[in-house]
Amino acid sequence: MTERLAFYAAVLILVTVSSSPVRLLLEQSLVSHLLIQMPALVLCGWTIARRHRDAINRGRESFNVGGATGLSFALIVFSFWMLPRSVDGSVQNPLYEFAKFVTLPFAGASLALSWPKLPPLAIGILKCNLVSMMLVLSWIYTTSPSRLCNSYLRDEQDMLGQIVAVLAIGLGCLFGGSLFCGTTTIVRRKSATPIGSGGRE
Amino acid sequence: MHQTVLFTSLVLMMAVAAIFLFSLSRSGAGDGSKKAPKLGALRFVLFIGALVLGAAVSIGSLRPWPRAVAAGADVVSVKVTGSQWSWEIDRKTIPVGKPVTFNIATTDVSHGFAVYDAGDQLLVQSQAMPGYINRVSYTFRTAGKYRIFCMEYCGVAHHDMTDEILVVAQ
Amino acid sequence: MRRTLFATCLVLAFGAAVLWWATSGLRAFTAETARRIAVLASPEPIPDVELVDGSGRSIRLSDYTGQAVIVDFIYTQCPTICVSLGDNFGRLQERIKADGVPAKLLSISFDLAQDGPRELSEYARVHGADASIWKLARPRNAGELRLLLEAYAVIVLPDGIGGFVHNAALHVVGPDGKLTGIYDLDQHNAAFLALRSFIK
Amino acid sequence: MAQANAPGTISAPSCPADGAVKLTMLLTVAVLLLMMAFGLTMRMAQGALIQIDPTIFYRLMTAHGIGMVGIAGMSGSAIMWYFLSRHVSLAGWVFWIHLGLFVVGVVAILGSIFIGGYAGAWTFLFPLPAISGGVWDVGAAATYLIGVILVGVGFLVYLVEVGRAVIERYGNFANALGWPLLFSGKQDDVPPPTVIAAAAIVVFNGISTVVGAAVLIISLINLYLPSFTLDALLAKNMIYFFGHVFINASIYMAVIAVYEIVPEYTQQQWKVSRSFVASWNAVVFLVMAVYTHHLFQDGVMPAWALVMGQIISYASGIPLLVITTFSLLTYLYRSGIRWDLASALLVTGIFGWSIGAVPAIIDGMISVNNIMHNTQWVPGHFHLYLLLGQVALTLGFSAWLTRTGVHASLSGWNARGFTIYLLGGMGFAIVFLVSGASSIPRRWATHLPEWHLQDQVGSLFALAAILGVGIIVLPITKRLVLSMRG
Repeated sequence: MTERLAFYAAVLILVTVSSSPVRLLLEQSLVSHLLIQMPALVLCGWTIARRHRDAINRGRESFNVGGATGLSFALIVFSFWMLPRSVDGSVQNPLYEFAKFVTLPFAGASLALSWPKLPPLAIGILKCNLVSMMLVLSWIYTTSPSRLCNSYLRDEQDMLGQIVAVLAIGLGCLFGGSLFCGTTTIVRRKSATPIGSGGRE
Repeated sequence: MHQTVLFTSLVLMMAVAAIFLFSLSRSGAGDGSKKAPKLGALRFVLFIGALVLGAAVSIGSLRPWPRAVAAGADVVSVKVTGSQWSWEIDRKTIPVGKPVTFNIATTDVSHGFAVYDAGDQLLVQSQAMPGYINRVSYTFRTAGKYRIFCMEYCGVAHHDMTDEILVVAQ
Repeated sequence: MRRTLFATCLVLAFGAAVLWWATSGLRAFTAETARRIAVLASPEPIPDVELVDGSGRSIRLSDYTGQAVIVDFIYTQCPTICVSLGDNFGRLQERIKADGVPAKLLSISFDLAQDGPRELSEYARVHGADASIWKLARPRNAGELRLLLEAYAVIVLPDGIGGFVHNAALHVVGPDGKLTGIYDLDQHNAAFLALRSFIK
Repeated sequence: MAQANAPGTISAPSCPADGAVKLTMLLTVAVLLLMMAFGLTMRMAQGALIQIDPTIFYRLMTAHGIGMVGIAGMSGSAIMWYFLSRHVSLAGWVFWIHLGLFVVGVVAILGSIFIGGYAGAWTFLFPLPAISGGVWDVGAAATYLIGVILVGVGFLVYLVEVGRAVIERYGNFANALGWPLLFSGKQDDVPPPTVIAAAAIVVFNGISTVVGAAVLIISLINLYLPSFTLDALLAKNMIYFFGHVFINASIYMAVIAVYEIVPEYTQQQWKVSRSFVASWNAVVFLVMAVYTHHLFQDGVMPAWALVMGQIISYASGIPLLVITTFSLLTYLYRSGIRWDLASALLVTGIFGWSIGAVPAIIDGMISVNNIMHNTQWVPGHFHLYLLLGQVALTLGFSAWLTRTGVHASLSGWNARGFTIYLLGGMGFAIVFLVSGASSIPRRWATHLPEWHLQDQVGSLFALAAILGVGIIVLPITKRLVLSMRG
């Protein structure tokens, strides 16, 4: 039920942020462009795909074992839109803008299909890497000697950097904190000998 | 001060070593009562003792504040700037008995400014950090030549980054 | 498993290609750098828009044919970056004089509302512009201004407190009237060397 | 928890990536001896016993620093992996990746130093890698940073796998850190010491790796885009936070060998008491907050941070001395322990760590730091708990790992090697402390003539330490190679 509700909400939000006035409003500031519009597009893609996960996955599982393909796609898309040049492009070039509204929801969708399949090790590494990278990004935004995006004001870039730093620390605390209140089923084993021992090489 | 620090450390290290030796000398299987006596109480006493001792020494060592910077009309102010690999000191003759505040800067990487007396004992030091000015104060009690050494590794001529100041009687 | 490996490699290879393209081969992460690399590689013609200088005379880029020009964009009320541009132009003017290079300087104001002939003359006076080398001018109307800004890829944003934010740079226009190089405002040495390169 | 194997057997449960652990110990022995040789070379150069160019000296110094820190971390991680696999289910291939990234990183680092000429010290203190005074170029510094990043990524993978396995078994880190016992006295399913230690290490070393990765990447970007500068004070905080936690973690990981092996000798389980749990939980916080004692000489640091550094320096000695050392000694008391190479080295490890804490805590006082900072006092204290602590624990683990059916008793060459190593190591470190009290700066390629005598005595002890380690590791290496072939 909630998933259905979320699905419709996501469709609604996707339509809303794509509509001209809202789109332009969010793109007026670098902060809302990068921290509201772009994440919203990803989240909508995620939510929409999640509802039809099984239908989409059916017959295609073998192409996305462990979520590797979907994750790679999403990471490439995110890297592309992290480039200041792409951000500038999306404001000035309708083709870029169109690409953004297509690729980001697709990246979100591909993440939604892949995330549950990712091995916990990969998820842990991704989370650590995310926090680290956000700290670096925050530094880049705040210390860049010039504006990274010609389309935006320097103040906004500084503000973006500061918000990203706060988000990085917040996410770090969240990820760290979640380790302490996990509810994973406890696997009790009698033997202390490890399962899946690599044995002697 | 230097010798006291060394002496105290060595004595405490020997104390720790003595405890080890005592315990190890009794590591052989004893008579029937194999296990050590209940030591929970002793551990607790040690813990509390360590806390109390630590608090006392810590408070004592921090009063007066060991990084206090002298200020006032009679303070001699010296500007020191480190660069790979030399010092620039704007005032190299300093009166004896007056508090001196060194304002330490650097033009490139981190350096460490340290003043050594004629007996090659380190008297006072402070880091030089890019973009900052670190301040440290010292009052020279005897006239003579004092050497300036670099204490923070700053590249391949780090050990050559030396200079001299002269403390003179007024 | 094999299918996934294949698909992942395909995605990564395609992605790497896209990112390579999107950064001009890992050289340009910002639109500004990309623009500079593109201009250096293939100089772009600049529309011959008519400008008006402080004393009402008309100036065209075509007036400079045969001579290299460095163009910058300013507004005279600018408290920060245009002052710095002015200083760097001043330095360039001295070097052009001293060196005898056949080159000129041109500052174009994009603040049509506030920068009239009087303001332009005042800016020239403050920065010591020698009219035989360094001229100041403004486009006649907003349409022509837009044309000019687009050609130089200068983006001007109102900063909300009466001024503007704009990408400040030294634009080198060759004797053939083509934009051949864009340099940071403090790279006046590189810009000057670019001017000299046209002599031989 | 399983009853550990009785002494005298060789049927230790093999761990996942058993081969990688053994390979790591072999690598450790090789790197250790090489880096000790570098150390001896530096001491001899300082004592004017040999002449080397300062440029070479500082390259050796950089290699010695990063090599020792790296191999301490790597060997510690192998020890923790080996024993943790007794309690949780670890995926063997992860350790192979960890080891592989380490080796690639080390190759990059060695290349940057000995081919590229990088000599910016292992601490890569911003902005020294970028500003070399024309001695090494940007490429060398970048290769160095990339090498360290690769090693760091290996550690991240390793730590995440450990964290994953611990959560899989204990549900969450609160359980794995023994909070139910600590806060409500619950006695059921109390994690063994190894799990508690591993969980604590994952928390603090994980955080430090994330911060370290950020500052490394920032330094790397700064090399190529110098106009992107980093605040030097922030950089220093980040680097010392990362470095301090990392090197501490290497000791804490190795201590697990004591928790797991000593009970085999004393026939008494290492008990997880409330105070044990409390001290490890305290360590999580203390080890991260203590790094400011590296910044006492930076007057621009806020005073509260410096006071915190002094207090926590002292406080972090308490869990060590009152819990680990005290417990070990009570376990040994009247235990009838059989002394062999492994047990002797493991006890030495705790001994070196404990006595090393003394000069560390004393230098952690601001008033002392004012005259001891960056003198040879600093290498003095950390050689006590690295050379006589971490290294002893690692060698002890290796000796135990390769023990033969009959325990190698502490006699003959074993005893000689052990004694020479112990005396050499002690003497070496104490000479450093004496030199520190004589205000001799650390990290100086050439020394004043009046310092030469101390350097020469130090060189002699260094030679002894190398000799001792050499004698100890010779049979261990042979057996490691044999057991890997078999």
